[in-house]
Amino acid sequence: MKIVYVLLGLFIIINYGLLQAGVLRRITARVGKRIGVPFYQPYIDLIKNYAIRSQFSHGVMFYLGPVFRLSGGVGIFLFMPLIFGNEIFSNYSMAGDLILIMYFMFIGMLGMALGAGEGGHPYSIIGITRGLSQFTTVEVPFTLAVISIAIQYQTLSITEIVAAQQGGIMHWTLMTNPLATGAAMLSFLGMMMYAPFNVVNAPQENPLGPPTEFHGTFLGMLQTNRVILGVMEAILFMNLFFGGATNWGILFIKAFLIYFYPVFVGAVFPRYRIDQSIRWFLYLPTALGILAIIFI
Amino acid sequence: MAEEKNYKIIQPDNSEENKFLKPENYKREVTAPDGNTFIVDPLNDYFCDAKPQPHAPNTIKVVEKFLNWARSQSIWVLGFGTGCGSIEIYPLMTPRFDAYRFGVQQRPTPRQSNLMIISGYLSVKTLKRAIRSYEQMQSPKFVMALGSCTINGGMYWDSYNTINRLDHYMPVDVYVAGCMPRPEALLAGFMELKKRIREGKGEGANQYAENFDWYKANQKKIIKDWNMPDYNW
Amino acid sequence: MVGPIYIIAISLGTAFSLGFFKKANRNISFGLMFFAMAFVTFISGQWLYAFLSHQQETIQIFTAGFKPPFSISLQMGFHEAVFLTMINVLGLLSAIYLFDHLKEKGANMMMVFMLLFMGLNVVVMTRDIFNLFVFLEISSITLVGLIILEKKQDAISSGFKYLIASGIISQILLIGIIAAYYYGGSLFINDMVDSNLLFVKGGSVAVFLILIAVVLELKPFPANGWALDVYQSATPGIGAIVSGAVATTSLFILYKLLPIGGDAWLLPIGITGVISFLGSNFLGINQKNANRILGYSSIGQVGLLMIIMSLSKDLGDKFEFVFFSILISHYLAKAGLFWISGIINKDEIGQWNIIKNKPGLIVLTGVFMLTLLGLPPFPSFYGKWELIMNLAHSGNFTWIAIILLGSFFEAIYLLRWFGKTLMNNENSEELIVKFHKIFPAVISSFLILMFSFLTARWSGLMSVKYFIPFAIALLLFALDFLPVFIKNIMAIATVSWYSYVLIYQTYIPENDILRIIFGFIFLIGAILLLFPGFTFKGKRRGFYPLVILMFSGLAGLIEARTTFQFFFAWEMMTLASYLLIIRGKNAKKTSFSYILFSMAGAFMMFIGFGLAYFETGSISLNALADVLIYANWVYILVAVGFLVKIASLGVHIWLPDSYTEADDDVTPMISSILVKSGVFGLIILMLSMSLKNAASSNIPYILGWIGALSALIGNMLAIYQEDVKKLVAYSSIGIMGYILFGLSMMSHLGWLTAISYSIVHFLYKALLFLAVAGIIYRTKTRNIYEMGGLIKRMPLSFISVLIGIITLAGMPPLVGFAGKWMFYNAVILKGWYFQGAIVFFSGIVAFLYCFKLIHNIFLGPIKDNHRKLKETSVWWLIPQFVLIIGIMIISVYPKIILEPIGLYLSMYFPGEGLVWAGTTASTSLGYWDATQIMMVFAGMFGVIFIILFLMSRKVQVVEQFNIVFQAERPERPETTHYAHNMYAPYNKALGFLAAPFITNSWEFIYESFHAIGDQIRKFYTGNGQTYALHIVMYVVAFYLFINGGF
Amino acid sequence: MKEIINNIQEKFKISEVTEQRENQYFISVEKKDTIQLVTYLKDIEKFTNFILLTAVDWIEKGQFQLTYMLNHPSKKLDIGVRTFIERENATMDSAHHLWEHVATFQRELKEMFGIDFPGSPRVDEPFLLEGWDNIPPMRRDFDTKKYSEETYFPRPGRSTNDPAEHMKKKLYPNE
Repeated sequence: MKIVYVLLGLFIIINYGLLQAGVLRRITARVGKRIGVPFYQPYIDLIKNYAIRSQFSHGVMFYLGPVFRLSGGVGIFLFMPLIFGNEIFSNYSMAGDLILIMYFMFIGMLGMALGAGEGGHPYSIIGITRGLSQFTTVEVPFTLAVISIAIQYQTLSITEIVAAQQGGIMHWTLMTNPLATGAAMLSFLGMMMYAPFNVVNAPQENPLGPPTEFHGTFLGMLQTNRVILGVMEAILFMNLFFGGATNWGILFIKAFLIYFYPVFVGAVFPRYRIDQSIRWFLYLPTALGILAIIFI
Repeated sequence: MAEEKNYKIIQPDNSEENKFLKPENYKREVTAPDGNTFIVDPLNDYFCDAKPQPHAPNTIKVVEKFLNWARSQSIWVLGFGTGCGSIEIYPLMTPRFDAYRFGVQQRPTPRQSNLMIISGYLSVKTLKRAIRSYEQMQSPKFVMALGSCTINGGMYWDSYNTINRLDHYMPVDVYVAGCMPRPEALLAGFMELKKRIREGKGEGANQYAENFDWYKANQKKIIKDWNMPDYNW
Repeated sequence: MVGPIYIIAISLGTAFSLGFFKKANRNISFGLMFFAMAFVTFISGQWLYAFLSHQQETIQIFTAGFKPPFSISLQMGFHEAVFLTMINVLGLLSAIYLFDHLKEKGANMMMVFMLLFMGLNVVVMTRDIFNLFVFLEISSITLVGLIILEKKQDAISSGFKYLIASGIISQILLIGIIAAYYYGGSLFINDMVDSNLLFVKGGSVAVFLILIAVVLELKPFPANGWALDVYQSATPGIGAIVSGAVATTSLFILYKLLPIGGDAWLLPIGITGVISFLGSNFLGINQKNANRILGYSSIGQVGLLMIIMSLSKDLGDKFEFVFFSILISHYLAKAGLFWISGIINKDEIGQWNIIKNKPGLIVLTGVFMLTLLGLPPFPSFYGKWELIMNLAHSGNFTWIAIILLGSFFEAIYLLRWFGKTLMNNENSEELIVKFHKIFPAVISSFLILMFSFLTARWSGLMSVKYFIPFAIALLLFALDFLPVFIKNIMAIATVSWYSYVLIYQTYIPENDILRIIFGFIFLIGAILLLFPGFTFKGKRRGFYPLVILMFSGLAGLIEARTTFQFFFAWEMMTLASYLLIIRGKNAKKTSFSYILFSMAGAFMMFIGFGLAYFETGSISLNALADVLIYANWVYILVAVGFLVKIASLGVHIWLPDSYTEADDDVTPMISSILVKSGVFGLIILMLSMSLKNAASSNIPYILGWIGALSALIGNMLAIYQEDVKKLVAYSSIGIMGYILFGLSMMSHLGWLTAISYSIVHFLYKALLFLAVAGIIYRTKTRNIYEMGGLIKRMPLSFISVLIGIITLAGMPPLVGFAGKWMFYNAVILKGWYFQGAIVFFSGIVAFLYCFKLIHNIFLGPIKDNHRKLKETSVWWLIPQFVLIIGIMIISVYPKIILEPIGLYLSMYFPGEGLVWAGTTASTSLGYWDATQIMMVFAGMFGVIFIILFLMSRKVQVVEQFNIVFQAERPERPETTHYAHNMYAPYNKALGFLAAPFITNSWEFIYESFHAIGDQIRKFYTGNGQTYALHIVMYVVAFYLFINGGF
Repeated sequence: MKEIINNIQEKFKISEVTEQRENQYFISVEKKDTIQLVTYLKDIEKFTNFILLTAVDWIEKGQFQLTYMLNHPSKKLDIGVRTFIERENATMDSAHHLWEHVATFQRELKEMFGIDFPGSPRVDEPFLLEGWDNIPPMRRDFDTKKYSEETYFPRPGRSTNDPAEHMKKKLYPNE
């Protein structure tokens, strides 16, 4: 029975993510004074990619890479409690806590890296090395923030962290621990890989980065993962810093706003070089993280 | 990298087929770490030489119609400017023309693109590259050809080095006439292409696969230094 | 019983009768001399046997029928017998060694030789000081005669320098004797001792002159340039006599005459010894001439023995043991080295590598050098242990520090020399070894081994079972002619038997979790890692004895209950691993830094143990817990030894190169097993010391920072390595730092993490190194950018590396995640947030090199010359897959290791542990259910894979260069594989963290040693007058010192 | 500029001097003197900027005309050095040692006209035409229209008018 609910949740999340992506693209287009794609464009792209007729494979890992990648994304979904106080949509969060989710992100990265590596395209590898390099320092402020809220709430269980934030906006971590929230939100920019931290894919410079060789169903899987991962990271931040959600409506609104923020930043700022972005996370965000631990 | 050379190049004989072989494609005798030697033939060993196969459309009509609709609404263009017309493609994405509205997006890699735009005249040298890129796209794939040069040679009709008819070398879905066509004409071309796809006529890839030998013969007729596999996977 | 007087009679008689033979028949004259020597040796040996076996009384022999002081009296006691035997055995061996030399020079030389030993014998036996003077003169002159008869120019000049110096010395001695007679009225030594000469008016001057002459006879630093020149220029055979017989005799003179000076003279003698010991060993560092190094070492050693003599009060009844074990081992080893030097006949130690193809000579050289260093199982080890422990017992820590510092200097040059000896040899010069030249050295090494056993038994510290490994090693050494296959089976059988006895029969019944775990890592790991040995061809000479020694050293560590056993096992393991590393092709330089750091660490540990002994008076390991006053010191000193082994930041520079250059199957042994000995040591240390002593509470904090920074720097450095073994080696530094951090948290969870992670690290690091070594076995290159695309050729190795890096990176669902999860909890509960954050950061940095490892080897385009590679040998794969199974089992069900460890730890750290409910582990912070995660992951992965498979069943498999290219296509794999300098942008951003400033500072220290040594060395001008001046100045300085002038 | 021309005339045998503009002259010189003259211009007169090297096919005379265009950057002067070489087995001394990029021009000339420059780097590698196996296409005896028709599948139905003929017909239909 659990599985049915989990699949239902997954279905909702995927659809929500696709719609959100479409809407956000349209908003970005508006910022550039364009009309932009239809809001259902992500659906069509996905369908089109799954409907590609001819495919090839560079080898076993090229084939399995997208599976790993999607497993990483779905895994985060599976271990994340979605709706507070709702047993049905708490998924398998009883199997692990925040740390599990933090480390589950790596599975997807590893899958992408292995798949792209087996593809053998130099651009893919350049993208992967950039992504990994940037990721090392992106995680630093986030780790500090996590430690900070773990000290604050004396727990690493997401459900309990959400529970502690119930009772109005003044109980949110955003209000009770603004420094940690600040650090984490800055590292969120790096996690979502919109500009200024999108040198990993770096269109025009390093054509597309890691997924250069992927196509058809493989690409479709990567896109699906991107949709799930984006929403789930937003939900993670919502749970940790913005009071969680008690029903789907609040979840949609909060997730949208959180997701909107890196998109907004990306629409405004130009791109960092990779060594600049590696270092950037060690300055202001890390300083905030350290302060968050000191002043908790 | 002070790398020891562990291979020895074998000079090819002076036969006709080796005339245009480049040194990097010479066969070489390679010494394995255990001391055995064997021959590596770059052209055969580095590339897959399987021929393309036609892919039948989905047998369920409705599904195929739906998929065709999706394909028509999501056209990913290979950003590879082949001729003078490529300058006309960039304004497409600006607010003034905004091709995104029609689901047209640019993609930097052939693997993920559906549409290849041949933007103007093609010299033999460029044709070779264009064929490579076209073959690296995945089926179903479409070709849009801009300008009179691709139709009948245009102002280069009697040039020693510029092809006259693109459709002898790859299946073309839509021609956009003009020298050069403006972005508006391109948009119209996209509309035409979408219509064709929706009608199920966008089967260029299958056409290419079915008439592979004919296309290859035409290509090889003018590309004399054919130092690549017959089909670039 | 043949009376000792016959020694003189026979020697003299032979010497004179040799004159008749002249040139007639040199063989007969040599035979005569040899038999005379043999008989003399027999006499002394007989007396020694008599003293040892039954209570033979010391006898006095009075010549000319009068009683002393009116006659020359000889004494034959136990000490005399020992010294005489030593001298005469050396004489006998020297005679054999100098066989062709003596024959060439004729009867004259033989006469001089005979007379020299006669003189030395009498000097030992006589109790009359004037007689002593006379025979000392005789032996000096005969020695000079021996040197000068060489008829080499520099030998003659050094002989004359010797003559000048000994002339001055004998003047001083003679004046002293005259004064003594004038004031004391007797030349009989016993009388002189009894008469308290010091308190007689003017007697102190006499005593001073006599004793300073004896001291000068011992060639004290720095008034010893003349002696060094003799060592350098004389034939090594004569060098052996000078160092073995003459110096031993001189020591005995000091021993005999020291009572005259009484207690007041002990300290000055000790200080003289210190200056000699430190000074000459320090200068030895900078030497390149083999014989001169031996000279320095010899003088240093005499200095050490002088120190011991001066400390005889503190050593109490252990004095004899210490004195003789050190003296005899050095006498044998030094003589042996001189003889080998004569065989090799090269001045420069850099040229000693011509013995590369003579394994026998290498073994002999090794035995002698290690004996000099005092490493187990050689006798000087026990001597040194007792020396240090007894000094510690009486609180003489200055002396301990000096002795260990000097020993360290000595270790530096001896080990450098040993390393050079094994250097690769391009020179094809063939070394001819004559039987009579090698024979004395062989005898001497046998004597050393016998003496080792005797000292060990005599010391009473060792039970017989500690000799089993040596016996096995010797057996394997004797069977070295067998092919690798058989020896490998034997080694595996031995280790299996060991692990059966230790783990199954001992620890499991005792339910000693810690020892079970480490026994498992050390021994089961050893069995697994011995498997690849089957792939080696040929004989692998010397490999298996060393492996057995190393693993039994490790087993000894967990077995140890006393600090002595621990230290013994530690040194044995260090030594064996050093010798294993040095077998690698280019490992000479790096193994040198390994052993230096290890020795320094071991000496620190030694002092620490001594300090603990000083306070508690017990050498039991458990007694460490009772150390209270010096707890911090003991803790730091002992911990440094372990930190060196786990290559913490600051002392890590030995590790990467040593791992890299060791043999491919040795590397996993060291990296996954040997380093754990440091972890084990730290656990033992912390369990006994940190828990109970509040005083030590700050040190774990510092250790925690060291661990965190090691983790960071190790991982940072790993990502820039292009050598695949080096990459994994640097990652070891990182992981060890991680474990150190876990331990230093001193909390239940921290320890749980560290101990379980030790197991996990063993599993995956062995896995990675085995996989990598298996790949190197096929590709014959270690450069990571020269590989690529091997997944198609070596899929099984790929699986190994994949599992290895997933575990290393700590991704769920594999067990590496358990470490990360517990770590987060531990850090937050402990409150070490910033250190923890650094460790997490380094954990993520680990991703970079993980990916580099797997990508550069397995992914990307395959290189041309690897297109036909086969999967690596099954012997590399078997242990890999056993390890993978291990990882998988504990990944699915981590409870099987975590729960027992938790139970064990709750004895020491109550509370704060993991709470198990079913398969869910939880702390007060979070929870984690590995089994469920694994199931969910597997289910999800399976479903997604099936979906993908259904959607794209028909895929065209393409070749390596079917990648996207729009214009020019790739041409060669080398240019398309993005591998070399993969993380250049990261280097640009954070490369400053990986700057080699630690390596540079160590190199700076080493260079400054050399520079200082160079400056001091200018003191020895090589000029006879200067040396004479040195002697005079030395005497003056000494006088001033004695009389409070300073 | 006049001065320079005079200097040159003193030192070299100049067959013809054409003043194109006040600051642009063309001088003709014999084949054997050409490279010497170019070197002189570069080193002594400081025409340090090499603009182009081009050829004209005088099929009637059986000659190729080569022009080296040089530029004096500070005085803003241009000078073209012309020389004629035989059309049969055309070879010319290479000037790549003066400017590296001359090699590229020479490579192009080799491909398009078949003029050989022995010693010039990569001169035999294809420049624009990959796998060309006909006579060099810029030679006037190469019929490009015929070649194109034979090779590139001309689309039937295309009609082409010679502009001169066409205009003539249109403007003067009666003639």
